[in-house]
Amino acid sequence: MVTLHEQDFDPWALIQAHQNTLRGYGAMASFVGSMRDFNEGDTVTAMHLEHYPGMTQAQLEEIVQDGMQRWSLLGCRVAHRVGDITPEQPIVLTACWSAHRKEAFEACRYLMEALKSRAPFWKREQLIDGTQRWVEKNTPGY
Amino acid sequence: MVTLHEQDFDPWALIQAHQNTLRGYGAMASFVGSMRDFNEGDTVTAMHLEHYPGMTQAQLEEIVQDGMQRWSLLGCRVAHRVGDITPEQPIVLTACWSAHRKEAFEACRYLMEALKSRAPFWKREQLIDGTQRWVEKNTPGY
Amino acid sequence: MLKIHFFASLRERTGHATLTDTGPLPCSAAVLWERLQTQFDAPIAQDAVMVAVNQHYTDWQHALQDGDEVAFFPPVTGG
Amino acid sequence: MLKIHFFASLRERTGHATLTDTGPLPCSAAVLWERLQTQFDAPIAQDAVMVAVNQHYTDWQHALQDGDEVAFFPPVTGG
Repeated sequence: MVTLHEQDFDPWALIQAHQNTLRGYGAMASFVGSMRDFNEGDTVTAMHLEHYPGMTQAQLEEIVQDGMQRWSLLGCRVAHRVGDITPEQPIVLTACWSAHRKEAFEACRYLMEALKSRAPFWKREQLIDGTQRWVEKNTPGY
Repeated sequence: MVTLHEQDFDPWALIQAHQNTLRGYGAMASFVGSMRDFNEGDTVTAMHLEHYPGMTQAQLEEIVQDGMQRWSLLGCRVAHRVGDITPEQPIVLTACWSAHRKEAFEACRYLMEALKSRAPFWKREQLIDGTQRWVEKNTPGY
Repeated sequence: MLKIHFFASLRERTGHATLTDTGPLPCSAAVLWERLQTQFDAPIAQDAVMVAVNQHYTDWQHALQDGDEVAFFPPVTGG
Repeated sequence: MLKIHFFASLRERTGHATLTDTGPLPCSAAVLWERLQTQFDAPIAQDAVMVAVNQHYTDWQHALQDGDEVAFFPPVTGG
């Protein structure tokens, strides 16, 4: 399941709600990326997350399908913020359920890396001096 | 932070409470292991988790310290059930916070593998036919 | 006719969120990109520009057809 | 004097949760294990038995001292 959120979301509520629809899981791995108030040496006061409506949801669902094909999973939950974000708010959630832990760990990390490289989101940072800038690069994931 | 629980615990509440004590994180990876009602071909109706009081807490804290030394982390949260457990209840939680995602992912998985091999817990399963048996082996984690 | 979208820094650099192209078809995405340069505020190289057609990633050699939705954007930075 | 703990399946196989040993010290954990066999319901090999002294993992060569807390248990299966 994939959702986009215009407003702040509670990752634990989304995880629990999705888990309530599943049976037979013994392992759940999750990742939550949150907005930091600091990047590349500068204080960041806010962020805007632009995306490509239409393509975004389809790309995220394709990434989830890739994960479900590659590992034996009982469920996946992906959520992503769009719009205006403030520090400490969650930006992204990926969660995977499986019978045993190896699959959940590997698939959860795969979803994040695939999302980072393929999902059409762009971050624009608002700095403390009032200027704005587009984030140009991702932190390496492996 | 490490806690042992005689009763059912809410992993999301523990994660959120610990996160409220932290600053500067951009990444949180977590794992929750839950009791399955099925193991090695048999239906399992309940489980008892025995441990070595005194050694358990110290071992878990040592594992967390190992993780904190090996990766640049802002926090770790480990929780483990002891006593009588029913299917779908959480058994173990490991969660790690860091600035960037690589460290959180790797440390969270490390904590689980270290706990699986070093923390003095033993599972005894109650089968549907009324018999009991000790779990003899762990599922491989890598 | 092609419907063209620009996102993020490319929207700002081209000066357009969307454009309509009525040039000869089929043509490659690369040819379209050259054709659009006259409408940009300043020339923009293909380097580090991603191309999607009908909301799927593709490459500069992709042959565009009438009615396609073409999007150009910088490397993604979500998550 | 040594205070000895057995856990999980070893508690059941030895027939003891705890024992006290007053044999000669220092001795290795392996020697202690042999000395304890007479108190077990049936002989138990060292294979797949873990040893902890004063709540830290150690090996069968560990020299036990008066007052040590010695624990024997099967491979752990938590998590």
